[in-house]
Amino acid sequence: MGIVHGDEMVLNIGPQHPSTHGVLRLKVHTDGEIVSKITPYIGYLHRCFEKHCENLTYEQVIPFTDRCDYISSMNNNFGYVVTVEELMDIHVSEKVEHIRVIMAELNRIASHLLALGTFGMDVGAFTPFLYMFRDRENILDLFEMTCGARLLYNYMWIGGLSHDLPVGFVEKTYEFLDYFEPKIKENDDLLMYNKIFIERTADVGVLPPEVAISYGVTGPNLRGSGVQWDLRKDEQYSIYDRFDFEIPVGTGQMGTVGDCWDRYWVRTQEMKESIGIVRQALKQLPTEGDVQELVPKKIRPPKGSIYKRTESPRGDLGFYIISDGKPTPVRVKLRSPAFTALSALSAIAEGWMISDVIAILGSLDIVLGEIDR
Amino acid sequence: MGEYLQNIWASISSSLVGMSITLKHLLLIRKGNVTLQYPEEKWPRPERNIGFDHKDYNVIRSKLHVDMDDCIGCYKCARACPVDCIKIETIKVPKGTDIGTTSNDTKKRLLVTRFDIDMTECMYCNLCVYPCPEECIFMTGGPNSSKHPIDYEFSEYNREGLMYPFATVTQEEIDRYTDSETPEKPAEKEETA
Amino acid sequence: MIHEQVLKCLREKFPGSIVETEEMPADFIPIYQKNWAEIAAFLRDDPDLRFDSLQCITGVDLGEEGMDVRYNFHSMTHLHKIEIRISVDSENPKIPSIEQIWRVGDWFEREVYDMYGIIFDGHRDLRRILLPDDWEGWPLRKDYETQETFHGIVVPKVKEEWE
Amino acid sequence: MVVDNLMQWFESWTLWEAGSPLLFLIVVVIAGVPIFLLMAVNALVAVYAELKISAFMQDRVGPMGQGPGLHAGKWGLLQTVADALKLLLKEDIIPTLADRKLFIIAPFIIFVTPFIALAALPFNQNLLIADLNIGVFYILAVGSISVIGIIMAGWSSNNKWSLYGAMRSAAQIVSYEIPVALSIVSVIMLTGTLSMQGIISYQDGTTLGILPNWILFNNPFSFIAFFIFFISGVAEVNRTPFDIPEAESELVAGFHTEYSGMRWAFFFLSEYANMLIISGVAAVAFLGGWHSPIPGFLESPGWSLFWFISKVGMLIFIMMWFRWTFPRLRVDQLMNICWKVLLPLALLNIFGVGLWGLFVA
Repeated sequence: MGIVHGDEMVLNIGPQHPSTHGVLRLKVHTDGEIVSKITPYIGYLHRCFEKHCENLTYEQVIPFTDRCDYISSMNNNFGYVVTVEELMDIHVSEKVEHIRVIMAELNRIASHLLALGTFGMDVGAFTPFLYMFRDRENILDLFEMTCGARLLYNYMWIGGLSHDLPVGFVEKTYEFLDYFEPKIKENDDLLMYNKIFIERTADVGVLPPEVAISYGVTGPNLRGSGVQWDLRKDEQYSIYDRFDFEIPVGTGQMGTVGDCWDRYWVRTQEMKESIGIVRQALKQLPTEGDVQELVPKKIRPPKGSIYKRTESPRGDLGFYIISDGKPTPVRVKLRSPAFTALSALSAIAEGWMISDVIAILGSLDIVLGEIDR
Repeated sequence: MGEYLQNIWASISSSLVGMSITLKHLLLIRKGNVTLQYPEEKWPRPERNIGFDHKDYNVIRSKLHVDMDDCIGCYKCARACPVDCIKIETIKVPKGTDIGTTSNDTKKRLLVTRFDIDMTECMYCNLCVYPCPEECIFMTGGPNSSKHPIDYEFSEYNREGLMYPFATVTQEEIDRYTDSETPEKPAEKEETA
Repeated sequence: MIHEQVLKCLREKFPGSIVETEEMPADFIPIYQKNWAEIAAFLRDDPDLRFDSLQCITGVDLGEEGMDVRYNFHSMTHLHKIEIRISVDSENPKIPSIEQIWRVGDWFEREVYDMYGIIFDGHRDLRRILLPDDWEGWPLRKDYETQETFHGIVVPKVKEEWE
Repeated sequence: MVVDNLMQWFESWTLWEAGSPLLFLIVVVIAGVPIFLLMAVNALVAVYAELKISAFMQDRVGPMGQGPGLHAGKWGLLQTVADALKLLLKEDIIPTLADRKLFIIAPFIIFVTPFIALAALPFNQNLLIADLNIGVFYILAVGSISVIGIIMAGWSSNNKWSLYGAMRSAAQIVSYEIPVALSIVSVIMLTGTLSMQGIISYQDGTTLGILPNWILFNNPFSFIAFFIFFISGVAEVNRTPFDIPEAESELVAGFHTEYSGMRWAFFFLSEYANMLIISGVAAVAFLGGWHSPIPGFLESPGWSLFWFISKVGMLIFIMMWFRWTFPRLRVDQLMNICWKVLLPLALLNIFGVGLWGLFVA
């Protein structure tokens, strides 16, 4: 391929394009179908999150973190409150910890469902996308039942939670998990093991582990490249050390380690692990206790700074917070996993066809709300 | 050659597996259907019962509502709002004047002449609800949900419709207190619910 | 402890690179910017340190104390981490680029440049990343003034009062 | 047949002398009307079916109306009518920098292709516009014209996505012509005729005692030939998993990105008409055309029409089933399948059919 070189054509994929997962613009140089150079342009969704934070109190920042990675708001809340709590040296109660883990893992499933569905749609399969959205709705129902919102929850507070679990939540969650487990297999049969899908994704967009680390790619994308790195295990936070779960890593079952198929596969396996974590947490969940008893009256972290990472569905979600003892932070920096993943796009997608670029972009699972902040 | 045939076989078998799944859904649509015919049917409001204090406390965040009878004009909700969508103005009433008590038996000291909420700016974070000492601002479905219908569609034909004025004070009352106490304060626009 | 180890290594290999104070901070290492690129390469390649992952670059404007660029490193092999702070002059903010040592530095440095106007020497493609190319000013600096108009659109300074 | 009958009927009125070119023209125009109606009705029905089938496969219900006057009638039956009305009333947009002439002509060329191809498709013993002695050959030849329209549409839109779609489509349709033709060749070798009615009448009676004497069941090679034909046919009409010219997630909408309103509707109509033709040819060549699946049972012209339409409908349903199940192939994989799998198989098949005819039959 690519023996005959004609003039290159410059193609703008986005900002309005069905497969850019938001408003992303890719300036693509193409030689026929082959893409020779990709330049991503971001910032169409820039909402001055960091500037906002400098003018808000610590608890007012939480609803803004929701809007960064709007697919997994719970995990963003989680990352932020864990960071501020460490800065303030607050230790929350057992019940709060358990509920947080349940919510974060449920949201991880919801986020992965969306990622897999849209990836499927990028390679042309529409039906799995709707199956996954159907299941995601059930998780959103659980969230709505808990905190009244379906997408942007503002559920976790510094030192507690905004609402206690409603009566019947545990049963409904078990019901959902029982319903959902067979659906993963169905979706896998329908899409992941389909020969056309394997052809489209195996060996495509290989992200070698050293490149991935150099580009700061984390989360399922890094694990797809065969690196066993998960903050839930490696840099333990909250109460993740109490749960028994595996970290799936890509093995190159259908092609090379680190191809699009591996990234897809890692996400499906992670959903299964998350189900296991939710089950364990539900079993251990303490019933007594007020979820707001430890919420401080005034949130004024001591002078200092902290960088803390948590595992969001897209990878290491880092918060760098500088406090000067006032109720508003001096600086909140959000280190977004999708930002680094997108920066690796041009390294792995050059030399592939246009259709592959779309597939690779889908496999990286980017959320523009978080990239642009 | 073996791989070639294997590939063909894999294509055929995996295609048949996929097709059987979609066919199963096609045939079992009566059982599997998840569509809601929206305007006719509505999504059931999730039941919420947190057990202790509020038996029917529903947390659905659909629209902010203020019970003006209970508002003491403490500005706590306005301060908690990250996007400043609550606008409050108050007038101090002379000492000893009785302008009523709230349902928590707190004496009101300020006359709330303006209490506007701009729902176009609201980000439904619920942060204004918690600091309220009188529990009088809440997302509909809050503590007094029995009094207010819970609805998802607060749709309006123009933007002004989404700015909800809650203040119930009449011009007469404003005049009565502004004349005696703070004459320099400009008269507020009248808001009648 | 990795913190002491890094301090020791840096004092040996790059004498005078660390900002020596009476009480050395316990959770980060302040260094001078002059041979930062070499130090960075050393941090990545030294077999005992091997900070192969650059976690985050944070620009900070501390007002009168000047500006900081803070690097959070992590080692995937040894599972240890370190924070390095480099002060830059607010008037003439310049710092050596580490974009070619950790590729992720490319976008991180562009972001810091975008928000603080800190120029990364040796960066091959230092453009604004989140804001439009023709945006004026560096928004996250404390002395930032919003521009009056942008392409003929008036930039509202205070939120419009709605009556 | 219809044309011949009409000619005789007009001639019997002795208004024109026999063989008058003017009379021929009039008759052809009259015969064209039902084709147009057929195409329109086909699109209306097929689009509705596709909406419903896709919805049911995805656990949805598709277009639904509740009560009179609301949302396209009961069960959404009027959905496609409403769509058609909308398309008719929609503003017709031509991009400023488009090549106006080509841009306007392209949809018509694409529309004409299935239109003239349908003339040779027999619906029952009598319902056939013209029984050409080279019927199959004619349909295949005419079917290739659509590629010209697609390239015109893609090029004249002055849009890079459209151009990509057009280029992909050209490569695809030209390549897939070959397996389609080769698999039909094996049928022609058996029947010895190119006429559609001739092929159908060959399939009369029974085979192996119980099965209808369809070419599908004639021998193992023609059985495989059917699948080669059908898969290549799906690729010819640009349906998923071979819909790379439109590939909505990559090329936005491929060659018809810039079209709107009625011009776009022509693309739409012809896509569904093409499905009808490919299914029709498959039914004629392999599934016994208008013959009943139980030989000798319910073979009156009315029932024949029913059998033919149900066979075609079945095949169209399978195409839709494909579409809502599979991901899309990449352009080079598409070519691989054509040149490395379907083409060798089709050639082997011809060889096999020949051997079968020599030694077994």
